[in-house]
Amino acid sequence: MSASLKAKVLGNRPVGPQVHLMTLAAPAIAAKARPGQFVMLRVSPGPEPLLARPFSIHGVEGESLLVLYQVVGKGTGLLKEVAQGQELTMWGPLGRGFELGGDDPLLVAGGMGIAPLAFAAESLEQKGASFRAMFGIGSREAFTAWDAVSGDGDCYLEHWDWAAASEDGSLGREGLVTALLAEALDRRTGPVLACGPLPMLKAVARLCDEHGVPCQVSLEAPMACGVGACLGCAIPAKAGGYLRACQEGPVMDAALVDWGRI
Amino acid sequence: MSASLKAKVLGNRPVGPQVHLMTLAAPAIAAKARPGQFVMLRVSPGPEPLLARPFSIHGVEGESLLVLYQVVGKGTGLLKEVAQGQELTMWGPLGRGFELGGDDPLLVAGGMGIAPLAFAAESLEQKGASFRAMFGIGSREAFTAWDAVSGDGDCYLEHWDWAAASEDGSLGREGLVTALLAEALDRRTGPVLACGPLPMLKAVARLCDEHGVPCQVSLEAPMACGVGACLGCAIPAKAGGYLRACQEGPVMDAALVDWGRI
Amino acid sequence: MSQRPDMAVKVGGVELANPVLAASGTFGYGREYSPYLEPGALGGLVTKGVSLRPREGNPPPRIVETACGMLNAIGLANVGLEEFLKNKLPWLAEQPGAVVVNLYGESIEEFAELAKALGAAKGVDALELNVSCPNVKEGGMAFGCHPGAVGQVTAAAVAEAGDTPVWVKLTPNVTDLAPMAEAAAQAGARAVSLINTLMGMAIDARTRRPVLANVVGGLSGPAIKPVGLRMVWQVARAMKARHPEVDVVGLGGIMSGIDAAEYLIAGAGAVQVGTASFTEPGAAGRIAGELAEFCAQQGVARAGELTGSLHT
Amino acid sequence: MSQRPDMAVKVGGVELANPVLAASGTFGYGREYSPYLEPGALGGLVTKGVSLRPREGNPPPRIVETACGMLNAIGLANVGLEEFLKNKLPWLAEQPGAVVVNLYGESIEEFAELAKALGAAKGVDALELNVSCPNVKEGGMAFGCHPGAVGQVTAAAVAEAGDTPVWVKLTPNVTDLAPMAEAAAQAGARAVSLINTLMGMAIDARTRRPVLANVVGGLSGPAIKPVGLRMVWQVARAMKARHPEVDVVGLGGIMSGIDAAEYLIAGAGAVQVGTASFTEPGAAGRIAGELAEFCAQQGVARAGELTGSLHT
Ligand SMILES: Cc1cc2nc3c(=O)[nH]c(=O)nc-3n(C[C@H](O)[C@H](O)[C@H](O)COP(=O)(O)OP(=O)(O)OC[C@H]3O[C@@H](n4cnc5c(N)ncnc54)[C@H](O)[C@@H]3O)c2cc1C
Ligand SMILES: Cc1cc2nc3c(=O)[nH]c(=O)nc-3n(C[C@H](O)[C@H](O)[C@H](O)COP(=O)(O)OP(=O)(O)OC[C@H]3O[C@@H](n4cnc5c(N)ncnc54)[C@H](O)[C@@H]3O)c2cc1C
Ligand SMILES: Cc1cc2nc3c(=O)[nH]c(=O)nc-3n(C[C@H](O)[C@H](O)[C@H](O)COP(=O)(O)O)c2cc1C
Ligand SMILES: Cc1cc2nc3c(=O)[nH]c(=O)nc-3n(C[C@H](O)[C@H](O)[C@H](O)COP(=O)(O)O)c2cc1C
Ligand code: FES
Ligand code: FES
Repeated sequence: MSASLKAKVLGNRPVGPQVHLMTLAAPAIAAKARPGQFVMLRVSPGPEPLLARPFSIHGVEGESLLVLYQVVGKGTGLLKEVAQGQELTMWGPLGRGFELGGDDPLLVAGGMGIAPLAFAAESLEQKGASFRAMFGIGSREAFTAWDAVSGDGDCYLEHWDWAAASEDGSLGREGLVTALLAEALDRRTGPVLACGPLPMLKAVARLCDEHGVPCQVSLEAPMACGVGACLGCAIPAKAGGYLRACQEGPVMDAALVDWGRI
Repeated sequence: MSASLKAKVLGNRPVGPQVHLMTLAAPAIAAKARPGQFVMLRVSPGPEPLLARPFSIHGVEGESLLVLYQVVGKGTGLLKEVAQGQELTMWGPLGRGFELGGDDPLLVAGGMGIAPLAFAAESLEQKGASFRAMFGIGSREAFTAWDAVSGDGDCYLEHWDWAAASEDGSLGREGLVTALLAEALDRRTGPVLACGPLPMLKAVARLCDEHGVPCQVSLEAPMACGVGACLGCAIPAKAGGYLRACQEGPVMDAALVDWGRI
Repeated sequence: MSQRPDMAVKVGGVELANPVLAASGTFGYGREYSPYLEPGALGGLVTKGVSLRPREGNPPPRIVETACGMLNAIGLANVGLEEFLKNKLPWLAEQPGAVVVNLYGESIEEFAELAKALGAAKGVDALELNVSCPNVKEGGMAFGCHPGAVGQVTAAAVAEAGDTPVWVKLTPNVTDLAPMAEAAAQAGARAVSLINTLMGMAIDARTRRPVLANVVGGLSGPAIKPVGLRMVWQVARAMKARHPEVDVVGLGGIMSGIDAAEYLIAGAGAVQVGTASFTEPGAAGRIAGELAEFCAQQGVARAGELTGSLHT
Repeated sequence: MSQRPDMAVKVGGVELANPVLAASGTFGYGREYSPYLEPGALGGLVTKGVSLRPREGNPPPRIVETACGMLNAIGLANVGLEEFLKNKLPWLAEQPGAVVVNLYGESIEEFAELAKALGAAKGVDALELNVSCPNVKEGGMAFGCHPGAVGQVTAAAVAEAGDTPVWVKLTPNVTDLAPMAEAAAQAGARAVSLINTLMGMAIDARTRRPVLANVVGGLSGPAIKPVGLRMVWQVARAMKARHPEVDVVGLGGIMSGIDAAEYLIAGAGAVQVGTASFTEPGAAGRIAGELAEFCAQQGVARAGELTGSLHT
């Protein structure tokens, strides 16, 4: 059962120039959250901006929830100004998460796709399940909170034991994470769990399809309600018609998605 | 010439449970401000709330402007949350101020009417002009920042050398400021300069009229532009038609106002 | 404090425990919001518009945020009559609160067929005819913009709906709503609901493309409240004068109990909460509570006293 | 960075240094805003509506804020033709930027008389006929809601205005704007300006009174932008097909250069900035600057290239 509540902001700090980590007190949501699920978060108490923003659950720490977000527009721009102690309207956990049951899954994160997959990795670790994980980013700098630390800065992702690729070579292999994935697929692997920008997900889905490997993708769509009521979050379905990103997703079997119409 | 600028908030502190004092850096406005004039102040950078709020100029300290405001609704509710260092859009000085030239003027302030009249008193003092001043409030507590001080609190108005009346007798004479005024008028006085709630202003205007004493009142009206363009701030005129509170006012000769239609 | 006000009203032939309903298209088939509302918190709900056959709706993007509002071009996606009767209505019928089924046909015959099936179904308290959806070219707009068509559709539905009261939901995208309401009233509608969304558009200046795949969409949310209030006031006055038996159900941008009270004062017998549910899934329940609190504070003994009490 | 874009446009028979004008009723007679704008910052301005005789306007309250918008019921208060010609126009005529005089009559004859006097006056670059003001019962609404009346008023003004181009400002409170624009075009209008305000209402729930003394008022501001964009797009397509010589001037809720660009892309040749000036007296000038910056960033060499460039 999902819950709607006023969540107190316990922390809100930069982990990169445009990436922030928010901690929210939300016991009723934290207790139920599963990797791949999301919350709807209102960034203002007033009517502007009107709609809540969807964010993946990045992790759970006791009764609090982590949200890792990138500042891209009006809403996230306001979010980063929110002070500790303020309360934000939030509801969740929402949607269908990752199925973590498969044998030796491979986690593939691109950019902010790290948000839900870090939670998935943590869950797998806690279960003692074997898995592999890789991420790709543009540059190491994106996750380095230069202003929050002295010296040359810590990369938020660096202490993770994940295979990495970066477009400028500043972290891990130079290039795209899909190159890492292609190699892994050539060597055979378990099911793929992916989240990241649409072009990356398309490539991941195609690669998995070519290799006959099951693939779950976490997809984004503009959302109003987050609970399956408004039908705003339509994702074109292979079988015709649409799936709701907030209900049949955000994590979907890549084979169900009509990648041509998306 | 008036100016529009982004004014940095230098201070914003309570001087009573619902009354706050804001200091804004606004050299171009401070340089021109005269008592009785006002500024338009936007309380948010976004489109909500949309309109700027009019506030009397409470005083000038070098290049900064003082605004004394009461929290009554949405806009002032947001204003009190504004942190030091933030910038607010502001334009002014606007409107017609008090004519301070008369002989031995009598300043009569009711409640927040103190805001412009304190500035008028200061100007008169600086000029070395003789004048008398009185104010009325509901209770001493309204201007006592209980939370900002320990002990029993300082009244923001107490150190002023003004005759006072309060409805609950907690400061000065028990009763309305119009009682003080009536006595003063009986003994003869110079022109009256008044600002306060409408019922008080009506009473003041009537008393002055009865005693044949010239009276200037500072009036309020909902405002959009503040510069005479929108015609939103209509005050019914004795001569028929309307006067603009922002242009022919906010300070008007009480004899020009149609008190029956207001 | 004063006594607990009596919030029950009878509107459009339906007894409501309180005057607050959830609006069509913003509350799914009710169940989606069940985790977020106390049972019985609402006077009732209006379902997503049901059509004879299932509809996929428009391609995405279907929604976009605007200043204090949003545009939607869902394209009347819904599960269709059969699935609604089989899998949505039974759950709804067991809940406290009235069930108003919003329905949409592409022809007068379809409206009649839907009214017959839904009017006969157990658990349906009223029908709300959507003659106003601005998104589908082949019907919605045309019906709601002509008094003649509104009258014909209403008469056909009333004839088939049996004892089930018929409400008509009007579009604000017209020069004058009064003739539409008059036509609905003459044809036997028990209530008119207004307003549906204002037709609008959003453009991405950088790509020079419309944001919505459908190009235009319906504007809802607090931005439109002044338009909704004005139309409810105008239509309620017209109904009071000529058809006092027809109620007005008011909606458009209601975000708080005070907003709801404003609509009642303007002349509505009940209100609907739409977009507000997207800002907080429990919004409609909160609003019903705030309205009761407002009545208590104002010494209003019965919510119905507010209806049409505007002093002008 | 790219070269400075050419912002000059010719719209409705008037050469404008840039496509941004200040809107009628929100910019007084221009002088009120002179402390806040650089001379030449705007393409021009549209004056407060001028009538034959001075008008006092409605009793207060005349304005009220709403969600991302405001309602006004000024009641067309203005100094009247004589005073305008004597004391307002001479100052305006000396300023850089086009002067468009918005005017308002209570009958076709009054429109003709105003058009004659103002068309002959030095310094007037165009006339804008307000056939759309929703606040005054005896005329405005009626003219703007009937294509026949729009055509008659326009024809009468065009006949008297001499060489001065006539623009017609349309009301959004109609089912379909296209026939109004068509009527104006056929009668010789050089441009149609849209939108005027949406008719709305605000209620004080505690006193159960309308907030505005006039009960209803016109809604403006960012809340209405989606409606304005949609109407400009629809009318511009209709004009392009049937009257390519007639321009569209777009307005409604423009707060930024990006908003202005959206209106141009939707089909407007120029835009007007209204309520935004109340949020910052220099808004219209800022918006003109932002629009130029947008063009530069997007590699748009001439502002006119944006007009009607929407890909659908
Ligand atoms: C299921 C889901 C999980 C997400 N998880 C994360 C996360 O963990 N971290 C993170 O940084 N971002 C995440 N996003 C994307 C995030 O929701 C958007 O970046 C955010 O809504 C942008 O808001 P804005 O106001 O700053 O941008 P604006 O562009 O100003 O937003 C305007 C409107 O568009 C919608 N919108 C804009 N971009 C997106 C988008 N990419 N997806 C959906 N709606 C959008 C917003 O909801 C809003 O209504 C997720 C999106 C979805 C659907
Ligand atoms: C010339 C002038 C000088 C003023 N000086 C002061 C001052 O020094 N200190 C002070 O505390 N207050 C002053 N006021 C009143 C102050 O402007 C209002 O209290 C304030 O606008 C309320 O805003 P709000 O959003 O909190 O209230 P809301 O009621 O939420 O405001 C809603 C709308 O109504 C308008 N409004 C509401 N009340 C008033 C009012 N009394 N007068 C004008 N518009 C109103 C607001 O501008 C806004 O558009 C002055 C008003 C005027 C006209
Ligand atoms: C996403 C969405 C879907 C809607 N679908 C329907 C519908 O199927 N039938 C209908 O009559 N109205 C529909 N509406 C209109 C609402 O019921 C309501 O009339 C409108 O949104 C104004 O109210 P609001 O401002 O409270 O949302 C829909 C509105 C939204 C936002
Ligand atoms: C206070 C006010 C007064 C107005 N007066 C007039 C007028 O006299 N004539 C006219 O054609 N439009 C008038 N308008 C309408 C505006 O010119 C404009 O069409 C409308 O406000 C929408 O644009 P905006 O959202 O940018 O304000 C007025 C608008 C406001 C807010
Ligand atoms: S966001 Fe409303 S149905 Fe998915
Ligand atoms: S506030 Fe606009 S004219 Fe006075």
